[in-house]
Amino acid sequence: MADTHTENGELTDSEPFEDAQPDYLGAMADSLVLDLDGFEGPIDVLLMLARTHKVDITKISILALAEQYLEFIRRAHALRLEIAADYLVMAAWLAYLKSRLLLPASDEEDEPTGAELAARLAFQLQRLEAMRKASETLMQRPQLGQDFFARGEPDPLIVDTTTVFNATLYDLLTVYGQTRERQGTSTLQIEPVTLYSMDDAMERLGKLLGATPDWTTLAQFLPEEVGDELVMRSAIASTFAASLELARQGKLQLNQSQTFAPIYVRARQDVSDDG
Amino acid sequence: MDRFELIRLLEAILFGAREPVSERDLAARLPEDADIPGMLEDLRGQYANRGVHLVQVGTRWAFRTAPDLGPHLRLEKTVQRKMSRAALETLAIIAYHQPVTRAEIEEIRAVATSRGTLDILLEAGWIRPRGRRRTPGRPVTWGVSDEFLDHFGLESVKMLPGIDELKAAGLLDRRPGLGLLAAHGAEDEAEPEDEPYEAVEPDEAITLDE
Amino acid sequence: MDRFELIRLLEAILFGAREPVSERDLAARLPEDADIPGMLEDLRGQYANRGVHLVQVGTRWAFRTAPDLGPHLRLEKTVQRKMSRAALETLAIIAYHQPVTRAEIEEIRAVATSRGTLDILLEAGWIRPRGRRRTPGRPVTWGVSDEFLDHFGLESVKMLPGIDELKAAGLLDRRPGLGLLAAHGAEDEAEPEDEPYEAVEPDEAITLDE
Repeated sequence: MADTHTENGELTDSEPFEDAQPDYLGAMADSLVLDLDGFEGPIDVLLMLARTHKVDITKISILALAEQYLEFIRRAHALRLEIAADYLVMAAWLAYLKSRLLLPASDEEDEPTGAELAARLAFQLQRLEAMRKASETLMQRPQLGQDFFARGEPDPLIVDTTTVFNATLYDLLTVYGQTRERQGTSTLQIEPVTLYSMDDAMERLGKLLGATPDWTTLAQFLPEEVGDELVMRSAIASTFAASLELARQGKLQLNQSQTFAPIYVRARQDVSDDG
Repeated sequence: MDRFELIRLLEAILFGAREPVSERDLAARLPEDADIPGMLEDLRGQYANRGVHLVQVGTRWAFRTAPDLGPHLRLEKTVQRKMSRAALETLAIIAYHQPVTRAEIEEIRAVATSRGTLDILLEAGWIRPRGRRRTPGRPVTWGVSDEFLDHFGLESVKMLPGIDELKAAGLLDRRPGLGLLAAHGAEDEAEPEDEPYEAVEPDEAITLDE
Repeated sequence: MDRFELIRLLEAILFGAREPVSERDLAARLPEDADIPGMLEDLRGQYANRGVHLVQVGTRWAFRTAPDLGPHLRLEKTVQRKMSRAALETLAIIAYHQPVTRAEIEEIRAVATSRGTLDILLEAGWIRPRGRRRTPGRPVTWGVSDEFLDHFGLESVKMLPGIDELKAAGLLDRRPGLGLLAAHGAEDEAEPEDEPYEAVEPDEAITLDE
């Protein structure tokens, strides 16, 4: 190890682990690969590598970290393990970062420098690490219901509630009116229907038709004894409907010269007789 | 743990326990040689003039609010509540038909009256039992109370408008549907302006010759 | 009632309640001119070295057993659901960075937050929506609740362990990280319903209960 690393922990050898005996990093990388399911994405892996690498994350060498991550991805690749896309995105980004760190900074100032990118990554890692530590510290605190307790048997505070109903006279009267109306309809007697029915019309039309071989207006077939206008209208309607039904059955023929003209009716004759 | 610490522990246990704790249970949680009765007495003394007292409940111990503070711990609250339609209906029937029995109310409403409905009206103080009907079972009859008259601003139930007045005031709506048959037969309800046939049929289209 | 009696009353109200009581609720039960903050401080002082402490939880107050007695109490413990590491990390981020949006949490964790994570924290009653950020999509911002403070025995978020050091180190600054997840984040803020990341990070599978 010592010969592949400088004092500040950066890798100097381009192929540090490939053929050397497995060192702890190599072994770790393998176990990382196998346990990848246990990680929450590439940052988590980076954080893990950083922790193993140096205790103080604020002094971590980003370049060394990038190397290790890339090495880890290479190994996983060599083992033909499937690696999720975001791990590969991170690898690409780190490869880019590495090149920016190693190459002299260009003068085009539009893009962040390698050092700036490295600082961003360092910040991200430090911030996440800080939050992890914070969550651990939080959980180590005494907790309610575990280490300290609320009153076990509370004395309830008594609230005397006075209920005021807000109904108005209007509500009362409307409701009463509706109740009475409902009551009214519930005792309604439905009278037998006195309208002229379709059956009546069919019977009457059928009976009279035999006696009328010639065209006769439909009105002639209406019953005469009807006085009530409503019943009369129903007779018109049902007689007309009956004539249609009998025509459909082939028992009579209908003729109307134009809309609203009188309708003529006669018993069915042979087609040859009359077109 | 010294005596002071042990009393603190006792205090915490009694505070956090879900029910009064017996001296035996306390002994199980404290060192064997702890003078539990003596410490309980000390603790009781420390709370004697506070808002909370340490009291003995049978053979158990518990913290309880000081009895003299009871009245101050109550809070008066007024809640506005809307009366259900069922309750309003029942109330109206009682007002118009009093004295009326529950069975009669049900007959008018054509719905069984749940026990809660009369309870709510009683709770509101708007109805009162009037007496008993001299029929089998001697059912209680109900009437409205003075609070009812007060609340609705009525001098007496005789001031309640009758059905005809309600109708004139537009409080009774006409029933839709059943138009033809109801109007056709109902001679008693003379409504000349109504045209009962409108809905039957657009029968102009079938005009037979006339 | 003199001050002594009023403090007794405060004591009774707070001692008898399981949940922390707000100063407003206390005011509703005490005379209008009562110096509640001053009396609460007095009462806190009176209990400072006892087995039960008066503690402030955000804007509320409650009696709780002294934390140092925890190991000796052997009271019935509340069964607590173990939270995943992801949930605890998210909780810490919300506590230290609040108000914080979901996208910002994701930015800090550099992973998409699965739907269940915030749900679990909400169900525990530890987080609450604080408002909306005035950025496109008006994402909800999250913060911790009084229950969180109560649960961890914190008077306010200012008392979170190490928060001053973290602030001084700039680690609580709202600063973008690598932005590798930025594309997700932006999309995410618009929609509360769908969960576009399900496939990316099945972090239910990684729950590391210890």
